[in-house]
Amino acid sequence: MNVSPGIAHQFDDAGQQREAATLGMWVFLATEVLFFSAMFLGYTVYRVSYPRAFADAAQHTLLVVGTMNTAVLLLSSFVMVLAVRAAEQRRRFSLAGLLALTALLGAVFLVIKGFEYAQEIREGLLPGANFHIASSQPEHARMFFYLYFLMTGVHALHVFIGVLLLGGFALRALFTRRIAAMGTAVDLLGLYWHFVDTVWVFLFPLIYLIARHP
Amino acid sequence: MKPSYLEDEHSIRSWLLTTDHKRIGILYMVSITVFFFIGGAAATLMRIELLTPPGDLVTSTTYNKLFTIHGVVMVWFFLIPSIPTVLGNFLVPMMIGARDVAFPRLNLASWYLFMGGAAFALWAIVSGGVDTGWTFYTPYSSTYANGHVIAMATGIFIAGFGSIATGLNFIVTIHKMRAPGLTWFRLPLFIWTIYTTSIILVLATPVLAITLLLMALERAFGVGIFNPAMGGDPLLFQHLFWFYSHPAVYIMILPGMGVTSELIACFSRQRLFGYRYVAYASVAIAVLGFLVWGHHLFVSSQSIYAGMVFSVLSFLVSVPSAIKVFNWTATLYRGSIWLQTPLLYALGFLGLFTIGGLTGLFLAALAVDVHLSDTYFVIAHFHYIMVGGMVMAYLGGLHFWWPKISGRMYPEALAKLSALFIFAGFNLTFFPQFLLGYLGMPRRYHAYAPEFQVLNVLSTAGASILAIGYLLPLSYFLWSLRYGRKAEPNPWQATGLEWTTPSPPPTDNFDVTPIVTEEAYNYAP
Amino acid sequence: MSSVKHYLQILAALLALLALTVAVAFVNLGPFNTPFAMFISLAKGALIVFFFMNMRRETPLVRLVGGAGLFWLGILIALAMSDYLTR
Amino acid sequence: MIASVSFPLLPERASDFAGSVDAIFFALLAVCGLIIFGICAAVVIFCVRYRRGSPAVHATLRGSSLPLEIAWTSATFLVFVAIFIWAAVVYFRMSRPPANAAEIHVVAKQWMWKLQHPNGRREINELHLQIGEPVKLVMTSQDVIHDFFVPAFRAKQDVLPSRYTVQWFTPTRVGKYHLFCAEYCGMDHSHMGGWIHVLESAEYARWLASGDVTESVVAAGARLFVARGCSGCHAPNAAVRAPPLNGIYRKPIALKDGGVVIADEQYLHDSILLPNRQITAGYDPVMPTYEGQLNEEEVMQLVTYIRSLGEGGTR
Ligand code: HEA
Ligand code: HEA
Ligand code: HEC
Ligand code: CUA
Ligand SMILES: [Cu+2]
Repeated sequence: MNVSPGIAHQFDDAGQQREAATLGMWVFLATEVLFFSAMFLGYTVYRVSYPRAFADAAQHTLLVVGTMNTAVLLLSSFVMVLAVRAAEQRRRFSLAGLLALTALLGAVFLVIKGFEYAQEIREGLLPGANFHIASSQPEHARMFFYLYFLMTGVHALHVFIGVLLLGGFALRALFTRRIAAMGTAVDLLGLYWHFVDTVWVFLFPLIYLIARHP
Repeated sequence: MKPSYLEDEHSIRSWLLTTDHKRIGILYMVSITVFFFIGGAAATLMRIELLTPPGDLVTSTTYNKLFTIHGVVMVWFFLIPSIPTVLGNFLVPMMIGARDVAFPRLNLASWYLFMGGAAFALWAIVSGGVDTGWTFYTPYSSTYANGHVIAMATGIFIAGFGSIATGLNFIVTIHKMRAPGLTWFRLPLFIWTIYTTSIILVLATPVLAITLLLMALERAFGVGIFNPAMGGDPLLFQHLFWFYSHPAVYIMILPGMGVTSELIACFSRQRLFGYRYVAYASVAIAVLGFLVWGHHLFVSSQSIYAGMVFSVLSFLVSVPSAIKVFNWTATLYRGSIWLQTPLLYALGFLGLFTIGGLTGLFLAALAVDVHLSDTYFVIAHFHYIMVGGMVMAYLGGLHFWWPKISGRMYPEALAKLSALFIFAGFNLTFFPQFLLGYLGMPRRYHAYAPEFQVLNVLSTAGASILAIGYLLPLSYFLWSLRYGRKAEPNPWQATGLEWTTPSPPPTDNFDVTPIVTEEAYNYAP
Repeated sequence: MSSVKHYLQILAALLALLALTVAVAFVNLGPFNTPFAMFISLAKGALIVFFFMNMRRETPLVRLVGGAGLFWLGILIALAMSDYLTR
Repeated sequence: MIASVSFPLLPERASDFAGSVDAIFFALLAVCGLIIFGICAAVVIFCVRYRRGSPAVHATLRGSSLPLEIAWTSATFLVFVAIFIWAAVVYFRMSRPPANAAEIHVVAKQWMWKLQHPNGRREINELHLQIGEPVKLVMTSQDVIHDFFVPAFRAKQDVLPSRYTVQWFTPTRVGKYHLFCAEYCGMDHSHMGGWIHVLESAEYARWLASGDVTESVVAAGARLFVARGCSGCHAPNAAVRAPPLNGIYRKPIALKDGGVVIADEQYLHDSILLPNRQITAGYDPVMPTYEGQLNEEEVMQLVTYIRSLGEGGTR
């Protein structure tokens, strides 16, 4: 049996190991799609049932902040791509730096989101005892905010996990002795990060862009 | 010779930290056996309560907790993991000529997730129970029920991630780790069914996870997604729940079909008739199985047009099952049939699954389901498939691969007798329930009308036979570990790569990676 | 592997689409605002998946897996809505 | 302990649907019985005839036969389609109550059934019906989901909170039949049942007239309409500007935020309990909510009263 460094015993060669890992990541992402899909179904059902209330409620979301955050995530995805490139080219310091930058952008997203949440809570948009909204159908507008906080909350959790991983990977890139072995892992992390970005790309219009026109 | 996987190391630590797929299979086997008897104990108490029409043995709340425990434990902590995690873990790498699954550490993590989930569920049971039924319908579960609904849901949620990880592992393993020459149409059908099961695990389970999460949030914080009083829709919960749970019933049958295919081919010494069609049928069941969930909502006030769509699709998904049944039967024709215990179980599966499946057609037929929904007819339907089908297949598979797993033979005569015992007890338990259901006895009833008593007594009588029947294999398997005859590498003269290794196999399975040059089930008469 | 310039172009396209979708939201398209916004999201998603996630270089198997996620999302929404829209 | 040794094997058949459902059931039973018998017979015969060492011809490695696969697949499929269509047609009929059906109101709550006849006669856990007369049940729940199940009628329908569901049947045989709750609803789910009494016409009329019939459902609704202050706004000459309710039933209502809904029972129900859900165009949202002040029975009475004010629009 070939015992070579960096290849687990169940695999024959590095190619097989890499392919397996990539496939595994994609299967995981398919799982994630279905994880979010239940919430997307809830959103669709209630938006179709209560179109007016959703339109009212969406006016209370902060479009500028949301757009900014979308741009931040898109930018972070771009930086992530560069990080993957750096890993393939085994440039240790650019890799570490780019990963850290991606993490930073993710953190910026979270901080902005945090301020957005704070503002919304101050306005009484968090469903609960203090919830109030100027809508003819406050009950159904509340449904929008349930879904809003749920979907963005679950998404933010994914971003948060991503930031932690990115930070960890940045440190590993600095200190590891075999930078070459990090290629696949960075690749997979990139897939995850882009996926999280993609989910946001779909959330964005559903939350911020309802009935903005006069 | 290398030490077998059992003898490689002996410490408890070496078991709890193992990444060997075979040892992980054993870990699962031990755990789900415990859960089976927990679920069985609840069933026993229920059956005793149902001996008499009034609810006199336990209170109604206790009874409600019993069937919830029974359903939850049997479904998520016994039957869903049963064949995939025990036989699947043990056999998938061996059957495809690999040294292990693709991600051995993830495999171990799955078991820990499973046990973590089980810990929550057991805690919920011990500290007061849950009385929602295994279906957790809102608004009862989210607003009205007492008990530890959230802990139970958390347990299922966590175990669900174990399931997802297992499915992911199998998908990657089957795609990427097959031995040279082992093309898709040379794979044993067991692999096909584990593969299709894994697809369901990966695509359906996350929806259950998020649904239970929403239900728990509703219970804990009053989030109103499913709460009609807050503009939510309880039917949305049912849609989401069954989007998972109908495919999940195929998680609970496909692996059994795979085992049955192996057993029937081996013991009739034939290539499985219509191999390709049986393989395709597995894929068809997995995919179409996602399109029929609304047949659980025929009387729920779902739109009647949606009901019709779901009904016709339910008939459609039954076609591939029919293909399998006919091909299994045809395989016996002109075979050379060796009636050993595993084949007895496989034939039991064939008959009982067919009865269960055919009664599924009664339920899929709209006007008939209006009468039968939520009666004992449904209970009988799914026990015929899940107990008569899947549990039989699991036992058949255990007997078949026991020599490989343990290195010992079980006592054949006693095993045959137990198989017949289980078969008889099973039918006596559940056949009367079809009649009860058609007569109109609703399910989840702690007390019932007196005219239903005779049939209930018969059912309870059957259950006691069944209980003894299940204790028999447990005892002789344990007995055989010590006193059983030593098994040869291939006691059944079966084909399949797993039989080319010693019994029990060494940790790395194969000394050299095998090269496959022939089709599966290449039996000589 | 693609050049940095190439990736910059993708990023620019993504940001342009973002600007477009926000701008169009302020134009009354009658019932077509949401479909259009979703269409742009699909375009953005496709850019990310095919270029950033390198789907265009992946094996058919990986494409199948990616497609499966989307397809099953479609099943869930389509069949569930078949109930809600015909009640 | 065992009450009687003779016990039924088939449920009674006491509605017009019972026969239709049983017909499908027994057809299915025949087809499936044949199939399971065929398969078991084949298995037993093969196991005996081709047992190991028997003199019969053992052929191996036959592979498969495409014509055979096509044959049994398409045969199965055709049988399935036939069953589907038959059962769907009956189901469709079950979901279309006839216009002349008498309307009975059903309110479910943990763990009892409250019923009310059009003339105001109330019942709990019991329902008296006249043979041969179609009835339509309009049902709702005050808490969780229940299910109104009468095996002898082959009729079953979930009863949901905040929603009206409907089922209908025509009793065809005099007698006393079980009513069960068939959706799990908590502690006393198994005791949430009662009896359906199907009576001859004369006897039914006698029964209907007896008991505490003080006011009809419509009259009760009219009384509530005044007592609860509805008329204060909705009467023609009221000070508040509120939409007139005459002839509103089944009328298309233009809503404030665009969109049109048909004013069916569900709409009227929601307008009373959740007036802010849908605001009528041209009015201010000043109507108070009656959530928690009116129970589902009272709402049903009000809805029936409003319906009695005439039907508008096109059907
Ligand atoms: C392993 C589990 C399993 C499996 C495989 C199935 C398989 C099927 N089930 Fe079942 N079902 C359950 C487990 C399962 N079910 C459970 C647990 C419930 C209750 C859940 C709850 O509420 O708690 C349930 C409930 C249930 C309902 C809802 C009943 C109700 O509550 O009102 C329906 C309705 O359509 C249904 C239908 C079917 C059908 C059509 C199949 C088909 O896939 C069956 C296909 C197989 C065959 C048809 C047999 C072989 C065919 C032939 C030999 C062909 C020849 C036949 C002819 C030509 C007629 N099932
Ligand atoms: C998934 C697998 C599965 C399995 C294997 C079983 C196995 C059995 N089930 Fe099943 N059952 C379900 C899944 C399963 N069940 C589900 C999902 C429900 C619906 C729950 C709900 O409505 O929410 C249900 C509901 C259900 C009911 C209906 C309850 C009701 O609606 O009121 C009944 C009633 O008879 C029943 C009986 C049995 C019996 C007798 C067995 C037997 O096969 C069990 C045999 C095993 C034993 C008997 C164990 C032997 C061991 C001992 C005897 C030791 C005992 C030890 C002590 C007492 C200390 N089950
Ligand atoms: C304070 C005044 C007020 C009272 C009291 C009041 N309503 Fe209303 N109602 C309104 C107004 C204003 C509207 C129109 C705005 C809206 O749809 O909410 C309305 C709308 C309705 C509608 C919908 C009619 C339509 O055209 O869409 C119904 C039905 C109704 N009310 C019934 C009742 C009943 C029954 C009661 C008593 C239990 C009641 N109302 C008490 C003011 C009132
Ligand atoms: Cu009411 Cu069950
Ligand atoms: Cu189902």
